[in-house]
Amino acid sequence: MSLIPQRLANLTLLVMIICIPFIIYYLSKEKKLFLKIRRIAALDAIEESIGRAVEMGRPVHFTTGLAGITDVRAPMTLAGVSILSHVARLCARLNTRLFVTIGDATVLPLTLSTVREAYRVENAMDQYSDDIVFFPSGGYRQRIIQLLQDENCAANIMIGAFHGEAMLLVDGGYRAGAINIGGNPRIQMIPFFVVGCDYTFIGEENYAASIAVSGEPLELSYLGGQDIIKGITVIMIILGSILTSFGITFIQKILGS
Amino acid sequence: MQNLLIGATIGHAIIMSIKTLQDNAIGKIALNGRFDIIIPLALGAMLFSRFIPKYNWLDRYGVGIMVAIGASLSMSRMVDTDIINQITASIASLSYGDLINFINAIIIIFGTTSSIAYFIFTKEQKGSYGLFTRIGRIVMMVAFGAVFGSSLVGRASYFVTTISFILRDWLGIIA
Amino acid sequence: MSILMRKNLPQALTAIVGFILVVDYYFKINEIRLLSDTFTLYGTIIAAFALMLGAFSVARIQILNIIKKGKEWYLSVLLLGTMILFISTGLSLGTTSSIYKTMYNTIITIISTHSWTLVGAATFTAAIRVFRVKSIESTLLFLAAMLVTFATVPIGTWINPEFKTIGDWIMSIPTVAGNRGFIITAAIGGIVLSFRTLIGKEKRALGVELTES
Amino acid sequence: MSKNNRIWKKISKLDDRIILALLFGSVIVTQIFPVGLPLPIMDTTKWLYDGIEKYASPGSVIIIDNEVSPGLLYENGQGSAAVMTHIFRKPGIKIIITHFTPESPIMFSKLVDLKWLNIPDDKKYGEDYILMPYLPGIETAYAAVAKDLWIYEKDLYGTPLKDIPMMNEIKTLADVDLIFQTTISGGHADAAIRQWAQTYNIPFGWCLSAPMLPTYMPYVPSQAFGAIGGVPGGAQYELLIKKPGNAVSYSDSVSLIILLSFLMMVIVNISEFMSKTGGGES
Repeated sequence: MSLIPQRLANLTLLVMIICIPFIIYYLSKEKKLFLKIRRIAALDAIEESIGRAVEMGRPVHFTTGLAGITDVRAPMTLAGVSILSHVARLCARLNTRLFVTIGDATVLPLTLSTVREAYRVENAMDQYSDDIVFFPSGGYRQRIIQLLQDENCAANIMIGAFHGEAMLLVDGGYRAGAINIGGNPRIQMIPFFVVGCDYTFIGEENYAASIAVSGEPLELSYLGGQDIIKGITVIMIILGSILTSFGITFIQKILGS
Repeated sequence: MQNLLIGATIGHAIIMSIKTLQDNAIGKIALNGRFDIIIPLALGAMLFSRFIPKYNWLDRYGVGIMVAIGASLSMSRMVDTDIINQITASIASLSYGDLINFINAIIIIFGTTSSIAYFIFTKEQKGSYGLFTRIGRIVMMVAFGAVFGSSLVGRASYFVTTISFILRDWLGIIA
Repeated sequence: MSILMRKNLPQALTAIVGFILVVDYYFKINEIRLLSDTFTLYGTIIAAFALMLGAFSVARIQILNIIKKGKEWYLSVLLLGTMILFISTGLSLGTTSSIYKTMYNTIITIISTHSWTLVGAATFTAAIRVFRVKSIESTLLFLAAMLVTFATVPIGTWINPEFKTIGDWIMSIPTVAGNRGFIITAAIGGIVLSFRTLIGKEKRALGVELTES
Repeated sequence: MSKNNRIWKKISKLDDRIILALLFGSVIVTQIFPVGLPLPIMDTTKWLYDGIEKYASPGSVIIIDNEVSPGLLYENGQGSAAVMTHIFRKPGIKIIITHFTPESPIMFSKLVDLKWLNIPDDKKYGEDYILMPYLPGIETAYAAVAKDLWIYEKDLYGTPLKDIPMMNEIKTLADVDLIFQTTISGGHADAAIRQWAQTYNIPFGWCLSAPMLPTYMPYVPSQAFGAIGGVPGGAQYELLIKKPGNAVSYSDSVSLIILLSFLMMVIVNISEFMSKTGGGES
C-alpha cells in the first residue's frame, strides 16, 4: 500500500472535483448559498426567435441532433431534450406551431413525453398531436431541409450532437429565412454553427442552458461545483505565471511536474 | 446503396466480434487455462437479454461493468492529460525572452484563463469580469477560425483527392 | 424480480469495479493491480458482445420490417443479404483472405468514400454560401480562417511568404489558448459526469439506463 | 427595390451548382496543367518528422496504432501512409501495428495495395513488424493492451504470439519507445493519449483529420511531439521524406479551390451588404 508520488496532485484534484459539488449542494439546500445561472445569449435568443415566429405566423423547428441516448453522445442529446421542453412550452403558450425532428429512434419516447408534458402544463392540449415529433428514418438531413422549406419555418433550433451534416441544416434554415440557433458541444462542429447561425451555444453552454431551463437543484450545484474548480485553475495559471516570472516554480512543483 | 453499406458494415462488425471472442476468450481458456474468462462470456451473453422483455434487466450487469471500466479509466487519466498538464503548459514566464515571447506568453495566459472564465456559469458577466470573459470569447473565436480554416482545406483537398482519383484511376483522363 | 437484483446489485457492481480501477491508478497494491488487469481484460470481452449486440439490433429491426412487409422491405432484404454474405465469407475464408478483402473494398470502401465526398462537397458549398460576417467575432473568425488556410496552401506563401509564419503563430498561440480553455472545462464536466455514472446518480449518461425504465 | 439591388440579392443567394461547377472546373484544369507551386511545411509537420527521426533509433520498439477508416481513406490515408513509410525505412527497429477500429486491419492492406505505403524488402513480417487483430472497447482496449501486450493470443493471421520471434522481449507498453497514432475519431485519440502516452509517458505522434488538428493543438508539443492533419499534412510529410506521392500533386488544385472559395465568400458578403443598404443606386 503506497501512493505513487507523482500522482498525488492528480488525486487531490480528483477528490476536489468530486466532493465540492456535494458541499455546494448541501449549502444551497441549507439556503446558505444561492446559485443562479448567468445570462446565456442564445437562450434569450430562443424566446426572441419564437416571438418573431408568432408575429410572422410561421412555425418553429427543433431538432435534437443525430445521436440517440444509447452511446457516449447521450448527454448532448439530453441537454437538447430539456431545452426542447422549454421551447415546447413557449410554443404552446404563444400558440404557434412546432415541428420536432430527431436523428435516432431511441430518443422518440422521451421527446414525445417531453412535448406532451409541456403542452399539458400550458394546458394547450388542443394544439398537441403526436405528429409534432417525427423521426425521419433515413435521409435525416434531406427530410429536415425539406421540412424547413415546405413549412417555411421562422426559427430553426438545433441542439444536440451533430456531425458533417450540421452545415447543411444551417443552410436549410438560412434558405427558409429562419433564425438559426445552434448548440453542439463537439468542438470540431462549433465553427460551422458559429459562422452560419445567428446565435450559438458554445460547448458547455448547452448543459448550462438545459439546467437553467430545468432548474434542478442537484444539477445546479454540480454546475456550481465545476465553476469553483474552473476558478481554481484560472488562479493557478495566473499565479503560477507571476511566480515563474520571478523564478519561483512553486505551482509546477505542487502539480508534480 | 446505403443499405448495402450498412449490411456490409454490420456483417463485418459481427465477424470481428466473433474473431475476437475466438482468439481472446476461447483461446485464453484453451491455451492458458484461464477458466475465469467464463464470467465475462456469461456477462456478455446476458447483454442479449434486452430482447426478452421479462429478463431485460439482466443486461445491466454487463453494461454496468463496461460503463464502470470506461468511466473510471477515462476519469483518472483526464485529470492528468486535460487539466494538470494543460495548466502547467499554460504557465509561462513573462520575465525572460524578447518582446514577441512576452506577447505570446500574455496571449497564452490570458487567452486560456479568460476562455475558462467564459465557461463559469454561476457568475454574471458584468463589469471588468465581463470584459475578461469577452476576451475569452474572442480568443475562442480565433481558435474556431483556425478549426474552420483547417476544415475548409481538409474538405477541399478531400474533394480534390477523390475527383482526381476518379479522373486518374477510373477514367484515366490524366496520366 | 426484486429491485435488489434488478437495480441495486448492478449499480453496486459498477461502483465497486470503478473504484478498484481508480485506486489502481493512484496506489501500488498488487491485489488491486491484479483485479484491475482482470477487469480490463473482461471489459474487452464484454465489449465484443456489445459490438455484436449493436449489429444484431440493426438486423432485428430489418427482419421485423420484412416480416411486417413494412415500407421498402426489399431494401431490408438487400441489407440482410449483404450481411449474411459477409458473415459467411468471413467465417469460411477468414477476413484476411483476398476474396473478403475484394468484397470489402468494392462495397464498403467505395460506397462510404463517395458518400463522404458528397457530404463534404455539400458542406463546402454551404459554408461558402452561409458564411456571414455579422460581428467583430465573426470577422475575427473569418480572418483567422483565411490566415490559417493561406499558410497551408501553396498559393498563400506564393503571394507572400509571411503567411506561413502568421499561420503557424495562430496555430500555436491563440488556437492553443482558446482550445485549452475548452479542453479544461470539458474535462471537468466529463469527470463529474463519469463519477455520477459510477455512483448511479446519472440516469442515461454514457448511453446506458441503469435505472428502472 | 432598384435593379442593382435585385442583382446584388441574386448574387448574395449564390447557387450551389455554380459553386460546384467552378470547383470542378478548377480541379480539372489544375490537374491537367499543374503549376507545381512549392508547398509550405507547417511547424507541426516538421516537429512530427524530427520526433520520428529522433526516437525511431536502432533497437527501439515502435507501436503504430492504425485507425484509418474506409470512409475517410482519402482524408488521412496518405498522411499516415507517409509517416508509416518513414518509420519502416528506419533500420533495426521492431514495429507493432495495432487496430481498435473494425475496419482498420483491412485498411492497412489497402494502403499497401494502393502503393501509398511501401514496406522495404529487408523488413520481414514476424521479425521486424507484426500486425495485431482488432480489439473492441476503445478506452478499455487501449488500457488492456497497455497493461499487457500479450492480451492478443494470436496475430492478425492467426499465428500464436509465442511462435513470433520479435514478441519475445516485448511484454507491456513499458518496453515501447515510440507511439504513432493515425485516427479520425476523437474517442481513439483521447484514449490513446490518456492510456498510453500519459500513463507510461512515451513519445507520441499523431496523424489526425484536418478539422481535428487545431482542436488537438493544446496537446502539441507538450504531450504529443508532433501532428499532421488531413491531406495537407500528408502532402507536407511526403515532401519531407522525399516520397514522390499522390498528395503533393493536389496542392495546386487545393490552392485554387481555396482561393476561389474565399473570393466567393467575400463576394457573397459584399453583395448581401449592398442589397441590404440598397446601395449602388446611380
